[in-house]
Amino acid sequence: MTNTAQVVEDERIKSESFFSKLMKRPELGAIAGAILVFIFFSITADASMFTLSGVINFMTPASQLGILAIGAAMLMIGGEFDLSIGSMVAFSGLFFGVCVVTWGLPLIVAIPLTFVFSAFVGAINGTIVIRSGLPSFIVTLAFLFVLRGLSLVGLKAATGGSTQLRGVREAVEGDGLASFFSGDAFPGLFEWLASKGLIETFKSGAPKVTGIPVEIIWFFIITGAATYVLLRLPVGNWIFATGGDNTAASNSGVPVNKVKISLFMLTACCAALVAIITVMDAGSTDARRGFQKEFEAIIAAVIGGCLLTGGYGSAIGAFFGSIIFGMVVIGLTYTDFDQDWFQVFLGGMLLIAVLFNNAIRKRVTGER
Amino acid sequence: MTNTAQVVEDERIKSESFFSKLMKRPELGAIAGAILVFIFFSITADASMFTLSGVINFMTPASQLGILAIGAAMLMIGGEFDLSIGSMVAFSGLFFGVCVVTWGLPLIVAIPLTFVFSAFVGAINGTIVIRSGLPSFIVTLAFLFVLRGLSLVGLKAATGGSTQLRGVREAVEGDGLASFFSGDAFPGLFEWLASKGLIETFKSGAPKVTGIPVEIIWFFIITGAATYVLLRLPVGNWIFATGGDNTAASNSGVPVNKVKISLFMLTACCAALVAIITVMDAGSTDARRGFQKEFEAIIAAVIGGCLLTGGYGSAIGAFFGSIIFGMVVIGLTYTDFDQDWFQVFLGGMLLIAVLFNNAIRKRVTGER
Amino acid sequence: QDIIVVAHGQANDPFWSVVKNGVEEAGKDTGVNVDYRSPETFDMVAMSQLIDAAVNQEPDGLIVSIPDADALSPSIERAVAAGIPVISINAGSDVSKGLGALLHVGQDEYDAGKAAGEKLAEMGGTNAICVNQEVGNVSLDLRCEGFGEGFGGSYTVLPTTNDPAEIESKVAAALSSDESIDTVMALGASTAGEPSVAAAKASGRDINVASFDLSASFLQSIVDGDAAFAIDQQQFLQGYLSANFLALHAKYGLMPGGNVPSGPNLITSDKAAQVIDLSSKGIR
Amino acid sequence: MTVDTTFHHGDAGSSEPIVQMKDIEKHFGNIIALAGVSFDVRPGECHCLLGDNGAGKSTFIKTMSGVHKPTKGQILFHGKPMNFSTPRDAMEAGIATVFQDLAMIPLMSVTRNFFMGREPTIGRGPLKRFDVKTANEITVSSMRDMGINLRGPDQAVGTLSGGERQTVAIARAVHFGAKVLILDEPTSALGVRQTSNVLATIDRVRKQGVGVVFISHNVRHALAVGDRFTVLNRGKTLGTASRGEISPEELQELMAGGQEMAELEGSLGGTI
Amino acid sequence: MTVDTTFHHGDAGSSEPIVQMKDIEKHFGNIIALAGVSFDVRPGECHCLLGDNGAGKSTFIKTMSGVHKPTKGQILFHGKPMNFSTPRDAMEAGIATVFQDLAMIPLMSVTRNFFMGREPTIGRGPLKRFDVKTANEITVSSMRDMGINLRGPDQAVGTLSGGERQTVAIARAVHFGAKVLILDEPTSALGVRQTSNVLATIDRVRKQGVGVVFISHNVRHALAVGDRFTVLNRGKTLGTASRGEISPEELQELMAGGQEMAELEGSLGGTI
Ligand SMILES: Nc1ncnc2c1ncn2[C@@H]1O[C@H](COP(=O)(O)OP(=O)(O)OP(=O)(O)O)[C@@H](O)[C@H]1O
Ligand SMILES: Nc1ncnc2c1ncn2[C@@H]1O[C@H](COP(=O)(O)OP(=O)(O)OP(=O)(O)O)[C@@H](O)[C@H]1O
Ligand SMILES: [Mg+2]
Ligand SMILES: [Mg+2]
Repeated sequence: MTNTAQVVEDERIKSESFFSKLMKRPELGAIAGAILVFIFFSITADASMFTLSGVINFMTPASQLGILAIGAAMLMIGGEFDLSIGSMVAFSGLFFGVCVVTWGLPLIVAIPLTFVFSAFVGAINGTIVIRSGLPSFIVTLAFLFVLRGLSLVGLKAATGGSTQLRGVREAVEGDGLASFFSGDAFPGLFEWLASKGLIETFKSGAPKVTGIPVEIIWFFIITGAATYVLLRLPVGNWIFATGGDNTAASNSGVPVNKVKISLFMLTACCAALVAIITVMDAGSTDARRGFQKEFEAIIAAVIGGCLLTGGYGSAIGAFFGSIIFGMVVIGLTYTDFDQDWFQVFLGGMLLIAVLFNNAIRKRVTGER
Repeated sequence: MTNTAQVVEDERIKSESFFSKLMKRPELGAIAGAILVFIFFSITADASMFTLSGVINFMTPASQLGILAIGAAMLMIGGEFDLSIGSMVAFSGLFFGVCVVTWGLPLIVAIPLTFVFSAFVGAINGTIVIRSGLPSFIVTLAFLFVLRGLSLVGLKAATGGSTQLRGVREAVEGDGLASFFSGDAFPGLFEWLASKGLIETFKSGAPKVTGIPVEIIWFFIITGAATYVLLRLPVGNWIFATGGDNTAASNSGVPVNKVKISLFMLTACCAALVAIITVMDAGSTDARRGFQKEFEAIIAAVIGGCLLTGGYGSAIGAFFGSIIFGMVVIGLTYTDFDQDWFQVFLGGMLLIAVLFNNAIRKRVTGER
Repeated sequence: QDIIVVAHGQANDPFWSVVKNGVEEAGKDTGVNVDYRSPETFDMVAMSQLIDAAVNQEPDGLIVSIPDADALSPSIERAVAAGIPVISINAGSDVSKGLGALLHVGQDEYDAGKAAGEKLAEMGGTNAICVNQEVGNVSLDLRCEGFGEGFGGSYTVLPTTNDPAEIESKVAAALSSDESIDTVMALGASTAGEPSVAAAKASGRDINVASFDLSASFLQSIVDGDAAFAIDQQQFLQGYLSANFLALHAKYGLMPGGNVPSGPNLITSDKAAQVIDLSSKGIR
Repeated sequence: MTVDTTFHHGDAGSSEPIVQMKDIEKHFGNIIALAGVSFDVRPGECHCLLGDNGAGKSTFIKTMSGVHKPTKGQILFHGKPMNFSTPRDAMEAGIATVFQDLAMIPLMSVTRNFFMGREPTIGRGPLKRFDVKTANEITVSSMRDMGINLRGPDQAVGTLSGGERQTVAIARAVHFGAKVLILDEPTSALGVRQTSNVLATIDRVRKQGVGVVFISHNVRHALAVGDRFTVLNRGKTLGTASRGEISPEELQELMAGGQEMAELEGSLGGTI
Repeated sequence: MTVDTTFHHGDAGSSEPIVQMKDIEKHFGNIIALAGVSFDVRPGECHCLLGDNGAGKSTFIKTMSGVHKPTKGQILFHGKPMNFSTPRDAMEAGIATVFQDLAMIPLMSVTRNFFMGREPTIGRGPLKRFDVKTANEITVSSMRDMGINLRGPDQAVGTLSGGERQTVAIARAVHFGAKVLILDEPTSALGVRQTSNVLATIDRVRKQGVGVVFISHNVRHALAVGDRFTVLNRGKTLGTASRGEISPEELQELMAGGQEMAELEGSLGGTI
């Protein structure tokens, strides 16, 4: 065991450029597509898209999607799907709203409670998948409907007939924790920058951008944490193994069931985080929140290089995937194209981004 | 080679009942769930659900879904997805509508043209998937958006600004082919039955059911054909092999690329058939036709026992899967449950049907 | 006695949930059994099948919305042929009579859009966006078209999904890429209207935001002066009256002689405050 | 049979068995894979499990290592009844297995496969993380000990050759096999050099007191390292023989399930 | 080396090669798997391809059977340059291969795997359909010829034992191998009886004029049936020898890539 990991020079290996090594990593696969989309919009879109306020404008929905996408990506790497995250956003949003508005709980109680509650629902999902051996697709699909339906029923019960629960903003006003989960971070910094003329301002002198929306910060934190978990922790290894081959992983001593249940709980918590942020930002929640987000999250993860069959992918890929998706969805409104063509462009851009990505990677790594 | 296939008695095999042999077949897995759902509704639902007109009423949407589901199931067995079938319904519906209304083509031209056109789009889908090596999920997702968008643009162009194209019924009136693709089959038979009092009639004396809707007949024909192809034709073997393991199949001499492209063309044609039937029945088409049908088709196929990972499943499974789904969706309207709870029930019923299914199969076959 | 409603809007749609509440209240008041049904998405084929299912149960009255007369006419005609009294609500005032419905309660989407457009033009608007959260839903498309007709100036349709965050970003993007936009017409108050208000506010410009339908938060914005007005078609009435008429018809054979217009009704800042409370209870 | 060997042979019967399996039956649905098999392994011995294709050897050792639950029968571990509910339990008890299908994840790197489920860590508390450097070092050196020079420890296992992949599985099991090492046809895909390494390794770990269960179709390999030989046929035990009690030809006939074989090439000298 | 054998040995060099591979190179990204290998196979001979783990044998035969496209080099088929773009092309030209990973679909039945891609049909025109009955019969009898009694031809391949599965692949290739039969370590998972059957089968098809390419790590198996021996090492050819020109020990040393081996057990008699 005194040998070092340093491998002896091997005549059977051609030298490889740093760039090509980089492109081989699943983490960085999606970057080429992101750059392509960026170039496309910097040519076709209004210049305001890539000003500070423009970037923040498309990064906000991208971040909300991205938080879900990273949860979805980790679950996909672990070999399962969760189609219920979109409904989970509505459902945990409702739960959080009820905690704050109806029961008047302070955030320090309401937020952990919401996470625990969501994780619990996630665990139910996971337990059914594992106990029954059914595909997670069908089990979480059932929860897609059930949770969406329960959100509606719950909302009506909580509001006495309406599908919208309001008053969250008023209820959390002045709560110290609120600034971690809603609004903009670093407002002071931005004001200072504006006063120095370093960022755009309105005529009134107020900065156009009053801070970085907290979801963007959460998005970065979660991407970092997920990457660390996947690449640096033993449990990351277990996730890859579980998704790569459930039986082989189990036979090698990976506690596959625990891994899967934890991942279901994780995606549910990601949904809860998005729910908390959006409910506090909007001040209200309704029965349609998070509609089809499960779908978009999976799209973002796949654009970012996750395999649907499991065992391969990365959080950074999902990060860029979400940004690509967010940039395309919002970016087209900055262009002059007839908006009737929106979906055609959306589909076309996604396809081109992914194809480009793939072509670059193959080119660089010499794969065929 | 003179040995017969008759295997000698083997002490390593326990005897097995006919029923347990039956339940092992993927074809019949979904039947237990269908029976459960049937029992549930015969208790909870209005008695009119299982009268002739009630059955036809839920079989009609089940058949429209089922035609798509069988295409989706075959493609899934072949290891790929097609998320664009829902949009394809809208798009080929538009194409067909334009053929008939705008160009005034007779059905004998318009229908084959629509199929050729759809198959062509399917072939593009398939070719991109194979050439790029990208997952079909992302490629057909792009087409989901593109085709939906093109339907909108096309509708506006064809109608001069509206998103609804009307007048199909008038345009096809009197065309001999129309009766194969719209309306009810065997109307004479049913009138005769009604006059004899063998089937229910309205107070006016007109039969409640004027015939069997053509989609139901198509659904049965296609289920039979797909089953024959999968189990009795060499190409069926190729489809299972391709989905089971692409590389192994290719190494064993299966022309996997041709198989996959044909399957994409097939699903597109299934979508076109549904489009033709529904457009002629409705007399109009709009930009949201077939919305989310891809999703429902995959659900039905999965309920029917298809694996998302490919290589396993059956057309008969998809047949029962569609009937379960159709029965649940329509059946709930025959019960007294509040519409607010609709999704909760839908999800719950699906889950219970599939779990039940699974439990029965395991029980009967002694699997663990 | 049973009355069945088949509408094209889902029970979780804020607008249609109010209709549903109206239907239910009528059921309570008159003592009949009411049932609200809708397809999972805007889907005319599925809707015609739901009508067929309803007809099979031979209710004492049927309430339908008719966004696509071609697609729904066979089913409605079948109901009429079966001797079921039919009332149409919301969409389809023009075809209602021809299909054999007894009367129509509602507001024409196109006319409502036109009224809103005229009002916004009056307020000085010249360049508008119409935020459509469900492109291809014909009744929403009609609102946009009517708006364009009434508005007179230039307008573009901004297609979005149901996601408030995305709508806010898209409206913000549209506003910042075209400085001349001065009017935002949202097609649904809680989905499109509220985020549009937020985006307009963040742009720092003076923009008139109006919306179809009501939501408590949007009404609050009207009160606060951040939004111009909301178009209320009093859809509660569509549900309540139609169900009530049918109940009375079943009991006593009564029926009003003509269509009942439930809107349009512009809610501006002077009226908004009173409406907020009702809106948050799902009545307006 | 030659008596002078370069290998040490454990003294069968000298000590208590580590694992004892009694009358194990295993049914898959209506298929009977094992119809009552008894077997044990003692510390420091190499117990060979032999038999025809489909005799049930792999099914049997999977039952032993917690993959399958026996339909009937008892498993004793150090004399106490034991019920491994997952392979992880068996591993934690000190049983390491090389499965016939190797249990590798093709998309993952050699190192990650090597330590899958039992990653070495560095740091403490919340900073405790996978020690990639040590893991790489151990992997490369273990593989080198088995006669494979890896191009790099981060090559995906799916792109390794058949023998390289098998060597990873063996090196992993040897690294973690604390009390019992189960090898299901470990040399099937190995080159001559690697095979000799594996046989030498079996001898080495046996000397350290580990019990080895060795499955092979190669009579000569079995005789070279085995202390006892149990032959399975069609899911049943044909009997157990100790080293020296049985000749290669007899053993080969037992392994063939008593059925006649095709005429052999002379140069094979009677054994396959 | 024994000269008297029960096997007939083809007369190497007697006829034109069926397949000739010239200076084949194959790179995977930056990994060089083959660095110039030449090889040919003549009708009626068994040409053994030997070498250490990772030498490139499987990569080479995959190039031969159309799975990989060579990065450089030429393939001649009956003297004409040939470019198989898919394995199907190679098969249609009469080359059948048993891949090391067997190329089986676990979820499909034995019969369906056996005939995958080349199903026998019955009926004519639109009624032409998969002849399941004949297929089952052929499968069961081919398997029995190889020494495996199947429980039934409709058992899923995924539930077969390792050796049973390998036998399916061999039986299939033998059934369809018209001109060239490539066997990549076909006996690795086989029992003694099945192995002797495979060796006898190689001899039989060779007599029928089929060219056989046989990859093995077992020196004795190779010598038993081989007419010529080509040894690969680290992606290069070490040379080709004819039967009788080389002793088992020499061959074994070449196969080990010239590197020293662990000390051998006496009973192995010098060869692994
Ligand atoms: N999951 C399963 N379902 C059904 N039958 C099975 C299953 N697993 C194994 N079998 C059957 O049990 C028998 C024993 O298989 P096993 O893999 O234990 O054989 P083996 O002795 O390891 O053979 P080999 O030497 O070929 O590896 C085989 O005939 C096989 O078909
Ligand atoms: N797709 C691939 N990508 C990268 N490297 C590969 C790939 N396929 C094979 N290799 C490498 O090429 C080398 C040769 O592999 P190959 O499978 O041909 O060896 P082999 O001679 O068949 O060995 P064995 O006797 O162990 O089966 C190996 O070192 C392997 O790591
Ligand atoms: Mg085995
Ligand atoms: Mg090999």
